[in-house]
Amino acid sequence: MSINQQLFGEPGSVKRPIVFLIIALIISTLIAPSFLSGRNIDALLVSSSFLIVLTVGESLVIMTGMIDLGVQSIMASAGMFVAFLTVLHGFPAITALPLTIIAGAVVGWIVGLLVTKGRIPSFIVTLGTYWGLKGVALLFNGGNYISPNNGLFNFSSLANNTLGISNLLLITFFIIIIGQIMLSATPLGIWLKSLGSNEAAAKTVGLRIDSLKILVFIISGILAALAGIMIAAWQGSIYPTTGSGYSLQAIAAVILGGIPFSGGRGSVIGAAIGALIIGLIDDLIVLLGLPSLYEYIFVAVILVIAGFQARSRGVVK
Amino acid sequence: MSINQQLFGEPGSVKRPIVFLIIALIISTLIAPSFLSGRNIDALLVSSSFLIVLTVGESLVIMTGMIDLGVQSIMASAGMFVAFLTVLHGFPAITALPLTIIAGAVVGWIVGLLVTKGRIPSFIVTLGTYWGLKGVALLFNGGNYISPNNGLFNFSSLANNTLGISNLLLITFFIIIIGQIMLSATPLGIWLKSLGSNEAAAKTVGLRIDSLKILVFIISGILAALAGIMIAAWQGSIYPTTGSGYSLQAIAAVILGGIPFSGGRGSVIGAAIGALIIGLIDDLIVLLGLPSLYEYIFVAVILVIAGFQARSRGVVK
Amino acid sequence: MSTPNQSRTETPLLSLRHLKKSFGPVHAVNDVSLDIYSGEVIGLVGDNAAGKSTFLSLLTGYNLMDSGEIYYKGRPVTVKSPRSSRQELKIEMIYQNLSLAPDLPIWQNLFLGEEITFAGIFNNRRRMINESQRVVRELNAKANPTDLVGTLSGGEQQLVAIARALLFSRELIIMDEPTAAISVAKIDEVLKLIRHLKAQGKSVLLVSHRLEDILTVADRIVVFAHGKIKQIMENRNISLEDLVHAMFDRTPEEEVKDVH
Amino acid sequence: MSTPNQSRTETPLLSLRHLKKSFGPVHAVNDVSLDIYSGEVIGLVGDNAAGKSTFLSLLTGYNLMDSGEIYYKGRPVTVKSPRSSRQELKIEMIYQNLSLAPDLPIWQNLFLGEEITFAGIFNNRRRMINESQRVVRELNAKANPTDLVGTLSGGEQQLVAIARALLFSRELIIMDEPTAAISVAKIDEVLKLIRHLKAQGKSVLLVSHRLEDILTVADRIVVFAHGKIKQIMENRNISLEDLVHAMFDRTPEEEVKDVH
Amino acid sequence: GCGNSPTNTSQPANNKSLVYFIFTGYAAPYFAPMAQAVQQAAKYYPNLTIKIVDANGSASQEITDIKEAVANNAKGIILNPVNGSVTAAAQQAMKQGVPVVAIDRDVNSTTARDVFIGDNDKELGYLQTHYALQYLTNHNIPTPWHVAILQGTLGSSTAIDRLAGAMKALQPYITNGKVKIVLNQSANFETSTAQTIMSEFLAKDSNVQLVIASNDAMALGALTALKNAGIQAGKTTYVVGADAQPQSLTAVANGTQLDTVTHSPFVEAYWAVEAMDNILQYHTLPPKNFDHGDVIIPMTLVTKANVSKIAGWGTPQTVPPLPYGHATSHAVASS
Ligand SMILES: Nc1ncnc2c1ncn2[C@@H]1O[C@H](COP(=O)(O)OP(=O)(O)OP(=O)(O)O)[C@@H](O)[C@H]1O
Ligand SMILES: Nc1ncnc2c1ncn2[C@@H]1O[C@H](COP(=O)(O)OP(=O)(O)OP(=O)(O)O)[C@@H](O)[C@H]1O
Ligand SMILES: O[C@@H]1[C@H](O)[C@H](O)CO[C@H]1O
Ligand SMILES: [Mg+2]
Ligand SMILES: [Mg+2]
Repeated sequence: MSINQQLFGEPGSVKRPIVFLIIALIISTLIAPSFLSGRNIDALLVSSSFLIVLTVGESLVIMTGMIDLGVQSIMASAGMFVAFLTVLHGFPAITALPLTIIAGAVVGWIVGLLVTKGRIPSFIVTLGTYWGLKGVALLFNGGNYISPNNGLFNFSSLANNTLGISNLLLITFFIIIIGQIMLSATPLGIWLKSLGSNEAAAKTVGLRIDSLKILVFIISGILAALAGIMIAAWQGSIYPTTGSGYSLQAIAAVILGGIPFSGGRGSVIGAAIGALIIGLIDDLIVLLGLPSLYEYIFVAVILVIAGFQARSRGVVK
Repeated sequence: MSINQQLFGEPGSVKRPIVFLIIALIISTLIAPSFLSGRNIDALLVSSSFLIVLTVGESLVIMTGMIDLGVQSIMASAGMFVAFLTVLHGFPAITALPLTIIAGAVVGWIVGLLVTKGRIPSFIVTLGTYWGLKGVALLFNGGNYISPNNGLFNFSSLANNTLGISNLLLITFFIIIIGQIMLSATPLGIWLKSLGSNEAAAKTVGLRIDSLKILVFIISGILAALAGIMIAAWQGSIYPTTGSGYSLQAIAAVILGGIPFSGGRGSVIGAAIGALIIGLIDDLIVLLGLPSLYEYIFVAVILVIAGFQARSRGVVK
Repeated sequence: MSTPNQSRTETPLLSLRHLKKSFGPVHAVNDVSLDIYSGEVIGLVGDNAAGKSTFLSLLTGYNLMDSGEIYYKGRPVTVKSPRSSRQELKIEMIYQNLSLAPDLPIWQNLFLGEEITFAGIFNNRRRMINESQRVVRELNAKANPTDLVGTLSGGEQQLVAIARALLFSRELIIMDEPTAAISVAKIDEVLKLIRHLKAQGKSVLLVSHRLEDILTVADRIVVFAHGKIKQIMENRNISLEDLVHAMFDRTPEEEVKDVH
Repeated sequence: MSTPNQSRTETPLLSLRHLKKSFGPVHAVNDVSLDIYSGEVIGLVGDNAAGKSTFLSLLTGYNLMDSGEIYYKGRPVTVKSPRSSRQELKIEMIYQNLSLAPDLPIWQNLFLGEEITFAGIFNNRRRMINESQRVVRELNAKANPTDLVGTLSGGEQQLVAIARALLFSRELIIMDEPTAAISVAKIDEVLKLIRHLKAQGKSVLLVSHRLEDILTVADRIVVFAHGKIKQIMENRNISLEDLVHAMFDRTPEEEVKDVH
Repeated sequence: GCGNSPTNTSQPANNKSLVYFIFTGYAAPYFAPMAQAVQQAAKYYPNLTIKIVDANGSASQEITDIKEAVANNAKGIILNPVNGSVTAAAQQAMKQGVPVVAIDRDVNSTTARDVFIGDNDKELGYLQTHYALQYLTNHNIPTPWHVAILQGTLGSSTAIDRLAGAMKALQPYITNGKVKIVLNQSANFETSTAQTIMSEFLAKDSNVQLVIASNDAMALGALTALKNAGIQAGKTTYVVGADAQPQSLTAVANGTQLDTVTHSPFVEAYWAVEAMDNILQYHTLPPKNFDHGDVIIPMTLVTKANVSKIAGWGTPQTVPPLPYGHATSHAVASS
C-alpha cells in the first residue's frame, strides 16, 4: 500500500496516470520492440489526438459532476459541417472554421440551457445530442460522405507538419496546456472544481452556477467541433458516422485519468493521459497482431489493469 | 409549476413516469391510429422486454450510485452461452438455463469484487465487461452466430404464449414486481438506497457495504443473463453482437424513470417505465415511417421531452 | 408583537416585511417582519425547527420566498439568488450546515468567488495563501491553508467558515450557529470578532442555541417560534431564565398540537 | 499522567492501550490508553483538532488504527470495520457529522441495519414508524417519522441521530457533540437520557464543547490535547474554571509551535 | 425524367400497399445511395407506400423493427439485414404472410425471404484479390509479398464472404510461399479505423506489398496512412477495395488504388422494389433458374483501364430491368 502510494502518488494526482503511462510504455516496448520507433509514437499520438481533444472537454464537464455523451456526434456533425461549407459550398477556410467552432459552441450552449434552465439531467440532454447530431450529420449531404471528389478540402493543411511535428499534435498539445492552466491557475478552475465538490457551497458564495455549467458545455462543444475539423483534415474526407464509440472512450479516459464521476478533483493532463492509454491499447493490438477474436478481451484486461491506478482511497463508485 | 407538480407528482416519484407514459400513449394513438392495435402493443411490449429486464438490474446498480456498462455484453454472451450449451452441445434446457444464469451471477460477482476489494471505479470495471464479454461472445462459435441450423433451440418455448400472453412478458412482469417489492418492502431495499444517499452513513450503522455492492452487480449480471436467454429464445438464433446499444439505453431508461445518477431515490417500476418509453420512441419511428434521415433527430427531441419529467427540484447533474 | 420596532428614526439597513415560506404543508416562515439597523447585533433564538435557518435563507437567496418584501436602505429589492443577495444586500453568511467544498484546500474555500488575481486572470496563489494563513491564525485554528477542508476536524471546518466572513465582511454578516462545534476558548474569539464588526458599523444577525453568547453580544433579541416572531427584546438586564421563559412559555403539549 | 486509572479492581468494559492514528504528518491520535467501566459516564474534552473524533473513530472502526490494542472485558479484539465494532464491542455511536441518509425518511434512518421485519423478509413498516414516532416525541422533536431527513432543521437532524442510539442502546454509547445544534430545552432531555442510560448500567462516552454539560453528567473527565490524553479527572468539585484551565494551560504561542 | 412507365394499372390511392424498407443504417457510406435509390424507385410504383427504417447498425434494433412492421400491417418488407441474427424474425414475418425481399446482405435461410438481391460476395472478394495478385505477378514484384487484410464489420455476411473469397484467391500463393499475411483485422468498414490501424501497423512494418480492403472506405483510410508514412501507393504498395465509392474511382484513375468492384446499390434497390411489386401485384417469384431465389446483380471489376466508364457507386444511367417479371428499365434520376 505504502510502496504503491510512493510510486504512484496520491489518488487523483496527475502523478498516477503519468507513472502508469510510463510503465505501460516500457512494457509495450518490451513486448513489441517496434513500439518505441519514432514513427509509431507519431502514429499513436496523431491517431489519439481526436480522442484527447474530446477528452479535455469531457474532463471539464465531469469535473463539475455532469456528463457529456454527445461529444462524438458533435465531432461527426462538425466534420460534416465544415466539409459542407468548404467542399460543397466553396467557403474559404478562414470563415468555415470559425463558423464550425461557433456551431459547436451553440450546441454546447443549448445543452447547457436545457440542463440548467430546463433542469433535465445532463445524461438525458446529451444522449439527445448524441442521437440528434448523429441525424444532423446525415443531413449535410443526404446521408453521403463528403470527399475531394465533391470539391476542395481547403483546410486539410491542418493535418500537415510544422517543423516535423504534425499540426494536429501541436493543436492538441496547446489545448491540453491551456486547459490545465485554466484549471489549476485561474479562478475559473477553482469554481468548476467547487461545483463538483459541493454545488451548494458554490451557490452560497454567489457563483453563477448556471453560467458555469453552460460554459463547460460550450467548451466541450467547441473542442468536439475542433476534433471534427481535425479528423476531417486528417482523413481528407468525412463520413456522417465518423467517431462512433468516442463518447464512451472519452468518459473512460477521464475516469482513468483520475477524475471521479462525482467531480471536484483531478486534472486535465491526467485525463489526456487517460486518452493516450486508451489509444495505446488499440495500438498494442495492431502491433501484437492479436487474432481479432481476442482483441476485445485484451482491451478489457488492459483497461481493468489501468483502472487500478484510478482507484481511490475514499468512496469508490 | 404547481399544475405541473399536481399532474406529474413529486420529482422522483413513480407517478411521474406513469403519467408521462399515459400521455405519450394517447399522443401516439392520435398520430398513428394503428398504434393501439393489440398486435402492436404486444410487439412493443415483447420487444421492450429485454431492455426492461436489463433496466431492472441497472436501476439497482444506479440506486447505489454506481453504474453498469456491461449489461449488453453479458446479455449477448449469455445468449451465445446458452445456445452453445444447448444447440452445439446438446445440454437439456433444464441444466443449460441455470448454468447460464449462474455464469451471469459469476460475472457480477467478479465485477463487484473488482469494484469493492480492487477499489476500481465501476465505470472502468464494467467498461471492461462491456468489451471483454463482447469478445467472449465471439469465442463460443468462432465469431459465428448460432442458429437452428446448428442444432435444436430446446429452450425456445420461453418465447411461446401462455393464455395468450407471451411468456417473455410474464417473466418481465414478474421481475419488475419482485424488484419493486424488494426495493420498497424489504430491508435490503432500504440498505441499497442508503448506500446511494450517503455511503458513510450506511457504513457507520454497520451495513456490509462491500457485500451490498457485490450483490447488486450479481443481480444485474443474473438479469442480464436472463435477458440473453430470453432474446435467444425470441430470435430463435443468437449472434455474438446481439444487443449493441442496450447498455446506454438501460442507463437512460433508469434516469428517465426518475433515479438520479447519484442514487438514493427512485423506483424499479419507474425505471421499467423509462425502458418502455424508449421502446415507444422506436416503435413510433416505425409507425410514422419518418424519412430515415430525420429519425435520429426525432429520437433526440422525444428523449429530451421525456427528460422534462425526470427533472428534479434539487441539484441537477 | 411581531410588528417591527418603530422607536428608531433612521432608515434601517434592511427592512423585511411579511416574509413567508412554506415547504408543502410546513409554514417554515410565516409572515415575519423585522428591521435591521446598521451597527447593531441581533440575536435570533428559538426552538429547533422554529424556522430560523429558513428565515435567513430568504435573505441570502438560498431559498426564494413565497411572498413578502425586502427593502435595502429603504429601496425595495428582489432577491433571486445567493448571488443577487450578495450584490444587492451586501450580505455575508456563515451557514449552519457549513457550505464548504471538501475537496478544495482551505485557501480556495476562503476565496471562492472572490479570488485575488494577477491581471484579472491568474490566481495570486501566494497572496491568497498568506491571507488565509493570517485569518486562520487569528481565529486560533491550527490547520494550514493548503489542507483540504474535508480532512479538517469539525470545529476547524467551522472556523474556516467564519474566517470567510471575516475576509469579506460586508454591511450585514449573518451567522447561523457559528460556535456550535468550536471549543470554549475559540468561542470568545468569535464573540470578540462580532463586537469588532459592530464597532466598524456593521450589522450582525446571530443565530445560536448558546443563549449565554446571545446575551453577551446581542443588542436586540428576536425570539422565533413556529415560523413567527414571538417577541423582540432589547437586551437590557435580561437574565438567562427570562430568555428561556420567553422562548418556551407554552407546554410541550401545546407545541405538539401546533405543528400542523 | 496518561496511564490508565488503576484504582478500580473490576475488569473494564473496554481497555484501550497505546492507540495511534496518523494522517500523513498529523498524529491525530498519539498513544492513547484508557479504561472504560460499565455504568460510567466519561466526558471527553479538548480543543478543536485535539483528536477526539479520530479517537472515537478507532473504537467504532470507521478509521483503522495504525497500532494499539483494544480489550473487550479483558479479551483482545480487532476492530476491522464499523460492523465488527458493533458486533464485538457492542458500541452505538452518534457521529459529529451526522451520519444520516438525507433521501430516506426518519424511520428508515432510525432502523437502518436493524429493521424490524415480518418473516425475516418484509419491513414491518407500521411498527417501525410507530416506534420512531415514540422515540422522536420522547426527545421533543416535532418531525414526523415519514419526513425525509434531508428536509429537517439542523437540530432535528441531530435529534434523529440521538434517537437512533436510544433505540438500540448497547453497552457503550458514544456521543460526539450530540447537543451542538439543539435548543436548550432539548439539551436537558439529552442529559436526562444519559443519566438514564447510566442507571441501566450502560457506559457513555460523551464528547462536548459544552463544558457545563460535561460537568453535569460525567463521572470522569478526560482532557485531550494534541492527540494525547493530557489529564484524567474525577468529576468531584471541579469548577468550570478548573476545567478550562486543565484544557488550556499553555499559552496560544506554545500551542502553535506544537502542531508539527 | 423516367423511362418507360410501369406496366401495372394504378390502384385507388387508399388501397396502396405499405412496404417497409428496413436497412442497416448509414454505418458504411454504401447505404446512403441505397436508401436514396429506394426512394427514387418508389416513384415508379404508385401502388406502394414505402416507409424507410434505419436500424442504426444494430441487429436487435432491426429485429424489433421487423416485428413492429408486421404488427403494423406491412404488406411486405424489403430487408437489408445487419447480420444473420434477423433471420428468425424475417421467417416469422413470412409465416404471417408478409413477403420479405433481402437486399445486399442475405439472411441465413432461404425460407426467411422470397428473394435475395445482391452481389456474390465470395466472388467479389476473389475478383478484387485475384486481379491484384496477377498484377503483382505480371510486374515481377519480388516475392514473398506481404499482404494486409482489412475486414469489414465482424459478423456481417459481406465481411465474412469477401474475406472467404479473398482467401480463396490467396491460398495457392500462401501455399507456395509467395504470400505472407502480415495483418488481418477488422476495420469495421470505416475509413478512420482503417487509417488508424494502418498507420500504427506501418510504423511497425512498412514492408507491405498489398492491402486488401473489403470496401473502399477502408481502402481510402489505408491510402492516407500510406501517404503519411511516405509510401507511394501504386508504386511499391498496392491497395484494392470494393464499392466503386466515388473518391476511390479517382484513386483508381490516379493509379494510387489498384482496383475496386462495383455492385451497384442503385440496381439492388430498384430491383428489390420491383421484386416486391412483382410479389404483391402479380404473385411472381424468381423462376427456377435463379437458385434459391438469388438474383445476383452483375459486378464489374474496375481498374485504370475501364475506370473512366464507371460512375460513382457503379450507378448506371439506366437501371436494367429485373431479369424476370413485368418490369422495364428505368432512367436514374440525377441525385
Ligand atoms: N427543504 C425543505 N423541505 C421541507 N421542509 C423543510 C425544508 N427546509 C426546512 N424545512 C422545514 O422547515 C422548518 C424550519 O426549519 P429551519 O431549518 O428553518 O429551523 P431552525 O429554526 O433553523 O431549526 P434549528 O435550530 O434546528 O436549526 C422545519 O420543520 C423543517 O423541517
Ligand atoms: N481524514 C483525515 N485526513 C487527514 N487529516 C485528518 C483526517 N481526519 C482528521 N484529520 C486531522 O486529525 C486531527 C484531529 O481531528 P479530529 O477530528 O479528531 O479533532 P477533534 O478533536 O474531534 O476536533 P473538533 O473538536 O473540532 O471536532 C486534525 O488535525 C484533523 O485535521
Ligand atoms: O455491400 C456493402 C458494402 O460493400 C459496404 O461497403 C459495407 O456493407 C456491405 O454490406
Ligand atoms: Mg437552523
Ligand atoms: Mg470532532
